[in-house]
Amino acid sequence: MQEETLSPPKPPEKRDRVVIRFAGDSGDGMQLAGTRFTESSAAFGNDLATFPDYPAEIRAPQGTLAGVSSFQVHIADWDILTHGDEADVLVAMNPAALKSNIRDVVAGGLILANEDAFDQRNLDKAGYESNPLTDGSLSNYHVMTAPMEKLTKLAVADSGVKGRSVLRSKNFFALGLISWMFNRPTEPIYEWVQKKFGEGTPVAEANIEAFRAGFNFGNTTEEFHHTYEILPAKLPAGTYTNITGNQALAWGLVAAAKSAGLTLFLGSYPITPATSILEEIARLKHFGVKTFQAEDEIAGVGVSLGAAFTGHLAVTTTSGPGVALKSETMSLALMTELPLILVDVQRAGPSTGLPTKVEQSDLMMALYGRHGEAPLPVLAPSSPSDAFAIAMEAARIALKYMTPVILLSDGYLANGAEPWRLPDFDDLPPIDIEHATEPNGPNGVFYPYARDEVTGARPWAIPGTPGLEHRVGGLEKEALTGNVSYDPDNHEMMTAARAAKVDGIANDIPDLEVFGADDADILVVSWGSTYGSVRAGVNNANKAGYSAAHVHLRHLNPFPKNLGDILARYDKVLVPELNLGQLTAVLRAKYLTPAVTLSKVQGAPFMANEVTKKIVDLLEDPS
Amino acid sequence: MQEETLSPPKPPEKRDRVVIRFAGDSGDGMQLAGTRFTESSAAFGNDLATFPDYPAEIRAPQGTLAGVSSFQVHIADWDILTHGDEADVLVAMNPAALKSNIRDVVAGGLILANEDAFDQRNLDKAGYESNPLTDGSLSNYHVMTAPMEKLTKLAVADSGVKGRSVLRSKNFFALGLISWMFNRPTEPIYEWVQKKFGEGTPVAEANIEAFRAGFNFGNTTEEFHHTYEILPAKLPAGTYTNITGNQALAWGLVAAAKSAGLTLFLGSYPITPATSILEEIARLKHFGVKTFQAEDEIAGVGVSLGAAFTGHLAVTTTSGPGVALKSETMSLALMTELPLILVDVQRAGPSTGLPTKVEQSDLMMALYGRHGEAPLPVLAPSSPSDAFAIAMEAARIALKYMTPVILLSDGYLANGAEPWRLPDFDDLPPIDIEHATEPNGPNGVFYPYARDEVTGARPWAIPGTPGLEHRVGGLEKEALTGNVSYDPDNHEMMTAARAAKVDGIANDIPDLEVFGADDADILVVSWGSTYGSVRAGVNNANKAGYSAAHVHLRHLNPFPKNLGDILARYDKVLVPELNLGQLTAVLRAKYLTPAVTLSKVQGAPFMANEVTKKIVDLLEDPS
Amino acid sequence: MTTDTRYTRADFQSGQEVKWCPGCGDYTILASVQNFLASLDIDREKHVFISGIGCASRFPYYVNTYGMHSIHGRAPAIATGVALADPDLTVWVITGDGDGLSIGGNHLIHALRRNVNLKILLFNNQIYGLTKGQYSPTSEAGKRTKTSPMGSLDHPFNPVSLALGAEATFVARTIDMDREHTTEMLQAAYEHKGTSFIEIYQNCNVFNDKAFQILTGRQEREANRIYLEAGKPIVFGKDNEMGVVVGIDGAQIVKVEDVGLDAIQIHDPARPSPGVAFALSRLAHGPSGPTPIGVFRQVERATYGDLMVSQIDDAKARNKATSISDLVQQHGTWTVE
Amino acid sequence: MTTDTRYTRADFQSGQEVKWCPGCGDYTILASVQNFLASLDIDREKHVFISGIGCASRFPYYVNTYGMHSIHGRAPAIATGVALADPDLTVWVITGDGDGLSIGGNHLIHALRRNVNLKILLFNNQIYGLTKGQYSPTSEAGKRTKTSPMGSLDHPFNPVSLALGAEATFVARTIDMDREHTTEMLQAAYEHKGTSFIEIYQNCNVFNDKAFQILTGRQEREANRIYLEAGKPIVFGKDNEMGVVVGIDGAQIVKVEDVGLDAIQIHDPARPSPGVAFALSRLAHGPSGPTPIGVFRQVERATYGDLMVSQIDDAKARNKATSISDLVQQHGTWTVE
Ligand SMILES: Cc1ncc(C[n+]2csc(CCOP(=O)(O)OP(=O)(O)O)c2C)c(N)n1
Ligand SMILES: Cc1ncc(C[n+]2csc(CCOP(=O)(O)OP(=O)(O)O)c2C)c(N)n1
Ligand code: SF4
Ligand code: SF4
Ligand SMILES: [Mg+2]
Ligand SMILES: [Mg+2]
Repeated sequence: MQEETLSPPKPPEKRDRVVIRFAGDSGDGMQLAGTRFTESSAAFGNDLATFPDYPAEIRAPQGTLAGVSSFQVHIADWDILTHGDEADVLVAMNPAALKSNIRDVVAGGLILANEDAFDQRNLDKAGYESNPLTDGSLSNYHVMTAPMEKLTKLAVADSGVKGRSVLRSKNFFALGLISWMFNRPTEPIYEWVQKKFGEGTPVAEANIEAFRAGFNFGNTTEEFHHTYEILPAKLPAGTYTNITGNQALAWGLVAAAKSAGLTLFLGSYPITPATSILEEIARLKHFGVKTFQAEDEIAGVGVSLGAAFTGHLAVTTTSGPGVALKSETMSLALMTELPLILVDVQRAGPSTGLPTKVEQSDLMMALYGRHGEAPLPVLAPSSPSDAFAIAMEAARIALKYMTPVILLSDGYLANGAEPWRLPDFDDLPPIDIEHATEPNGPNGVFYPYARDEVTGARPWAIPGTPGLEHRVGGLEKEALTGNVSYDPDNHEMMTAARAAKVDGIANDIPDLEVFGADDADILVVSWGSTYGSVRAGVNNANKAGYSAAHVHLRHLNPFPKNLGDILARYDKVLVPELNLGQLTAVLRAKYLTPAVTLSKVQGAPFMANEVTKKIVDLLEDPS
Repeated sequence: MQEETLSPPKPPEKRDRVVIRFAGDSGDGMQLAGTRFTESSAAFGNDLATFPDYPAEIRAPQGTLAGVSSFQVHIADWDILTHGDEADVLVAMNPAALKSNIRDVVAGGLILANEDAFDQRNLDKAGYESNPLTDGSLSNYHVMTAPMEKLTKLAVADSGVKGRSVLRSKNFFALGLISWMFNRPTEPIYEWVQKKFGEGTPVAEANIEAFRAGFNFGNTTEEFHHTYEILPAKLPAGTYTNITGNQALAWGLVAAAKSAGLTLFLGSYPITPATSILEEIARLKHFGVKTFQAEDEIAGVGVSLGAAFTGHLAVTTTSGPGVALKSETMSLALMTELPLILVDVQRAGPSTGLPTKVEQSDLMMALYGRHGEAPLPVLAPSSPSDAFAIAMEAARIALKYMTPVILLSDGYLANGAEPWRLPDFDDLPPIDIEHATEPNGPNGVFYPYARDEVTGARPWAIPGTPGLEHRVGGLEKEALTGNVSYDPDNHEMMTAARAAKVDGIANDIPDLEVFGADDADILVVSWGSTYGSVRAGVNNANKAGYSAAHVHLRHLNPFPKNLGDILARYDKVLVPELNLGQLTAVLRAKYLTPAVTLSKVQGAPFMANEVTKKIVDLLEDPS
Repeated sequence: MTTDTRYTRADFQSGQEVKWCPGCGDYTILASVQNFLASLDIDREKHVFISGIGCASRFPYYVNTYGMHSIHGRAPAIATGVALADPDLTVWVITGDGDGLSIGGNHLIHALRRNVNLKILLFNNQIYGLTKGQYSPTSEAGKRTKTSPMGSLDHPFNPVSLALGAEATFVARTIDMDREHTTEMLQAAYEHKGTSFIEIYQNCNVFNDKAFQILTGRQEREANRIYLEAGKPIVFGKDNEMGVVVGIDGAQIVKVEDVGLDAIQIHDPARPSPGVAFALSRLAHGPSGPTPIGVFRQVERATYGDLMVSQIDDAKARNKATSISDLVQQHGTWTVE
Repeated sequence: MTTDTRYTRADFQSGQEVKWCPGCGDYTILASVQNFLASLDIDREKHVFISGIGCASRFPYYVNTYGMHSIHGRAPAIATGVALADPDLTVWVITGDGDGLSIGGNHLIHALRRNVNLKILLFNNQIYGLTKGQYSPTSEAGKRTKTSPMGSLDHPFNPVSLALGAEATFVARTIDMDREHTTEMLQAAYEHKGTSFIEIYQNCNVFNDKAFQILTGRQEREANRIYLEAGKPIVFGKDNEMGVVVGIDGAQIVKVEDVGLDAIQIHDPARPSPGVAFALSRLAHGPSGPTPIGVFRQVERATYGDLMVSQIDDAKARNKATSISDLVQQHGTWTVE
């Protein structure tokens, strides 16, 4: 373990940012290599953002385009917003990885290829007619190669790992090489490997040796004379951790339950890309949380509704197809006015669609995908770490207003990571809840549908409370008593009351802050995970001399109170969305604003320059 | 059977229209009495419209307000539009029926009460402190009473019906009395009774005797000296039948299958108010139709999708909660681009809501209640008989464009009846469909996702066809081949193609015709079953000297091509809806029209005068 | 059971008007349940009734405890959430043959295998009552209803067999009209730890009247009710002249005198193997002849709720780091000055 | 079976690349099925494969027939529609333990009771493969997965017991690796009229490797595979030294020499009562010891499709008035001049 002696021969070139993409076969461990690189960059103090991208198959056939898995990480010494539009460095473990990723590499970028994999069989599988490493077709790039498999085999020879398993460590070779190139600290890697695979086990040894071999290969090989330095970012002072959206969301839910003094109950059914929230919370049993893997999504939300009725902070997590299935039960939760959080980690639809790819196309379903007049609050986090705060906000609203809440995350945010400056966990805003314990009507009568004058919430009397026995259900409820009522006026009144309760939340959420000038030529409105790219796109436009403002929505229903005024200030309104224009339609309907959509439906996040380009187009358009 | 001798003593008073409401306990047979009265009025040649209204319980406790069931029928000698805002005559079989219906009786209207039921017990149950028949509280009305129970008992004494069953016939007593009063033909009643209960059976005899007793009571009793005549309506020449929306819909589906030369397949799960479509089609097995009562709504749409894949005209019928459950499968139907009709007979929501009451609040769910970008054509009939035509239109669109279609009926239309001038059934528009039988690609390859240039439809190659073996599914499909494709550009292209296919249907539906002037001061836009009330409301406004135009939508997605132009012509746009403004939002989003909503969410249809009033308010409003 | 109890039936009657058809078997069951609850020495507020949709499912509105009239078929799932949220509650599920076996079949079988602490009462009237008379998954094949005018094509479930195949630990059957027996079954279900499943034959006098005539008719019932009583030979008939023998090919009805009383099966619901219970369930596929009534099976298996509690206790004992800061620390942090 | 057939396996291979993990048991099953299809004298276009979602459910993409890769759990319902729409098709359902028993459990049991003409192949790998390794309704209790880090609390289903409780007419079990036996089961399922249900033990070498080791391991398999063969005594082991006896309390494993060969149960899947089949299903609750493989039950009952066809034929014979005008006439009309 003397890797600190392996210092590079020349002083490293300073860069303020770099985007690296690891790409290989699904079985090549690219997600792992990317995540490790990210973690050591985080530990080093860079700002960063990541974008894991992998196929829907567990392991698609080796060597094929369909089987390529990639992980992009953007590291910088400043506060960045996106995972990077284009990669500066592409690690290509085989021809398919090269082929399917080359279009995202910046001109002049570095391609680091595993030359051992560029044999005829793999070239055929990827559909290359000749070897791109040698046929001159990559002349726009800076290509470097390493015999990663051969060197990995040699490196791990003494580890005790045998046979075909030997090659499993080649991702660590690549990681070692890249770590050398970017002057990453190696200690976190070693520590992690020992912890993960067991100190001194053959697998741990093999991985460490492969890593070391990659690192040394860079150090000693002529070709790799050049290293780079990306200094720690000048981030605001504080303690940071590197976090994905699903993790932050899970922790936010746990934190919300703590703040409210309630037990967290998660009823869920596995579905990509939401499953890891359930997995994360399932390992936190020592927090007293209860998780229940149900037989399907309907049962998942059903058990949660039962737990909500019984006084827990109830949550159900899923993705689009699961939201569809939960619709009927959400409608019951709405009618019974019980707090319940539905997390939708959106993926590309319709139907099974592209299950591992991102899209923002469930907004309309979240807003309107229930029968009858069934309004619910809808929230969306704007970045991985914001998922923590938004989870707490969802809980706050659900509990304070006695209403189900829909939280719209997405696959990009769920799997993407960024450094998160930790809030003071001892000082999180408390969530005040009170279970009813006393009758609230005359003569000791309990009115389960009496409403709080301010919030419109009904009391939460939980089973086991003496004297407050009552029945709830899906038939229309009489005001106050909650008895079944077929009275026409009562139905109209209750329909209005449910709508008013949700609308009233607008008084309880912060006004929007506009980034940019009040008299800018265009307002860009975004929501959800596109925040970073859109802000970066707006920045670019402003740097290029245009005048654009930006506002980002975390509350989708109700909207913050000042949104209408903001929209009215601008002649042009652009709404970039990873769908065909869903938020746009809602804004137009509500505010009669002539907003237009920048739509992208490619199962991939926006690039900042796509946003910039659209801004420029609109501003150059004489119309 | 010499009832023709029972002619009224005085010449009847002529009226052009009358609205009669039969109201009693759920067990009192009011739906039957109303239906029979309707049928004999239809046979007599009146125009008519009906509104059955009944509680969600099978039989709520006798004598209570919750247990009241009513049936309103509007008969006229002219072409009427609605079931009538207010009743001219209320038949009240007990105090609860009086109490819950009195508010809908026109001032000065006739109340015909079954005095035997106004005993202390029933008055208590209905919450009357004193007997309204005698305490003067009904002085605004013309009250007549009859001891219906006593007289029924006497009348049926020899029928063979015994014990408590005797009183079952009292609805026929009431029917007889009303039939006398309005000079209805009696023969159809007798015929129906004999057919229904068996010629000469005790029950048949009892009902006929009770009817006769009622008729005679009117004839002979001093109090009932007055009769009315409503002449046959001057309806367009033709053959008519009296039909409810569910029946017309069922027949329309059968007719569509015939026109297309396909087998009709209906997979469904019972739910009010949709069940009777399944029941109607189930009895048409001699047409070769297949009906399948599934284990739930998901299976209902699932079997239908299987049948669609296999070349049938596939339909699934349900109401709001069932639509929610079918959402995920509809999304699969959309992705596989198979023709499938989902009929939603809307009822008041959310959740179980008011399951027997009408509402138009599933429009948003029909348009947007699916994950991902999942546009579908949506249609709505405008009256009971229009359900026949709209069912055929749904089939035409589904089959021509290879797409699922949502047909939004509602509980009012489903159970309400009107005379239907029969089209020439031998001359219904043919629906041309062609199952693929030959490869459509080069070298004998079959492309299941090749698109028709005009319609955008893909070919329909059904299992069993040699040489066209192919697989469909919920993952994104590659254009042409239909293979699974994770290609970003393909996904964007296919998303656009699916949307364009639905949008393109606008070129294949008739332009809207506006009723009223191009320069009217206000345009009223309606959809679905509110057609009659809204048109009547507009008529009233115009008669009162205002200038209002009306346009009614049967196609909700896509909208007819000229809708935008029409909207642009008017400064004020009013959208009456039995919801909180769902169509309004869609119109505003799409056309940026400043449309406003007239909302009613009382589980009841509009009254014409509600529409009129709102028109007047808006036109008088100086803003 | 009726000891010196604190409650009377009236304590379990909610103010809401009962809205079933006059003569419906649901009234009888309601009375049996209310009386049974009153007989228990357990606080009223500790009972929770969760139902789906159907005539039967209106039940919770009429019982003055906590309750939820939920949506069609989902009661077992919702009730599972209640039971896991608070193990101190006694959670009852009220469902019908349509609600529990048609749309809700999956939740039912999963609750049974998991052995969640629920008492499931399935009111089987072999018809969809609330939607006015369509055949259900327990309707006899060939049944004519409005959706099956030429007769139903569906081979019905045998709810007891289905429950046994789904790993149920407690399975019983009773009849609405037999209030004494209903009460016994309620008591047994109440005492059982885990999911108790009782099929209750219930007469729908409006849409399926006399479906259980053979078991409730004055003339017929004696000859057709086979009471299963633990520890006793399974005999029935006016003079207990008939009996049940169980062989490998199932149970069979015999004349006791033909085989001798010793050959008659002694009922034991606690047999570890569900084989005999299954055999007994096959004696009648719906009430068309002699039909066993009683507890078919009652065995112990850890309940889901207990396992959940002990897993959480274990976790807490092993790991005391339960602040969010702990979580983040374990995840790894760095500091920017 | 391989007679002078018109097809080879290649005829049933679609162009699409097979995308399972290397070493997955699904490959073996795919090969068995393709070879079996090729052995049949039935037109390729007459086969339809309907699947849900899961690794197993990718199957239809790889078979060059008609097919639909549908949504999670719904394949039995969709396949029912196909089978009823065209009785001439041979309709296969491909599902997994999650797809078929978790989310899709209800459709499965209803298809079984209805006896729709479907061949259901349930690939049971006791895990959710596609979503990367969570426990399934057939996972053993205590299984540690990412969603059950301290062990699953769920008592698993026994798919064969469940199917028998759900009125199945054909129930079998086989193992991916035993291609010959798989083929036999496919043949039997193919010949059965009604719903055939085959549980196929399938190794997921990535998330649940060696779950079936006891039945597939070179060392273990001989001692643990109990082949059920109609008409033969149920014996197993290296020298058939072990056998199964069936009593009223279920089946039991014995040494043949202890009881004598005559006492050993002769297998007969066609017994009218499902009792013995049920008893055999209880011999092993998951592959943790000697486990029966083969056809547990195979009895005749009218299929739903045949009943539907004959009802329609009847109706047509009885009522020839099949124009819309006839319908309206019967309903009653009047004329306005
Ligand atoms: C999702 C949904 N589907 C269908 C219905 C209509 N529905 C209400 S109750 C019922 C069946 C009731 O049958 P059962 O469970 O046997 O109860 P019963 O009325 O006979 O007591 C149906 C189909 C509904 N309310 N919700
Ligand atoms: C409605 C819905 N819920 C959840 C999922 C996610 N999902 C896909 S496959 C699967 C389970 C697969 O398990 P199994 O059926 O055993 O198939 P295997 O992958 O093991 O072959 C799940 C939960 C989904 N695609 N759709
Ligand atoms: S319909 Fe049948 S089950 Fe429902 S309340 Fe009436 S009698 Fe009872
Ligand atoms: S995850 Fe398991 S079941 Fe799925 S393809 Fe891989 S090995 Fe097969
Ligand atoms: Mg029932
Ligand atoms: Mg599996």
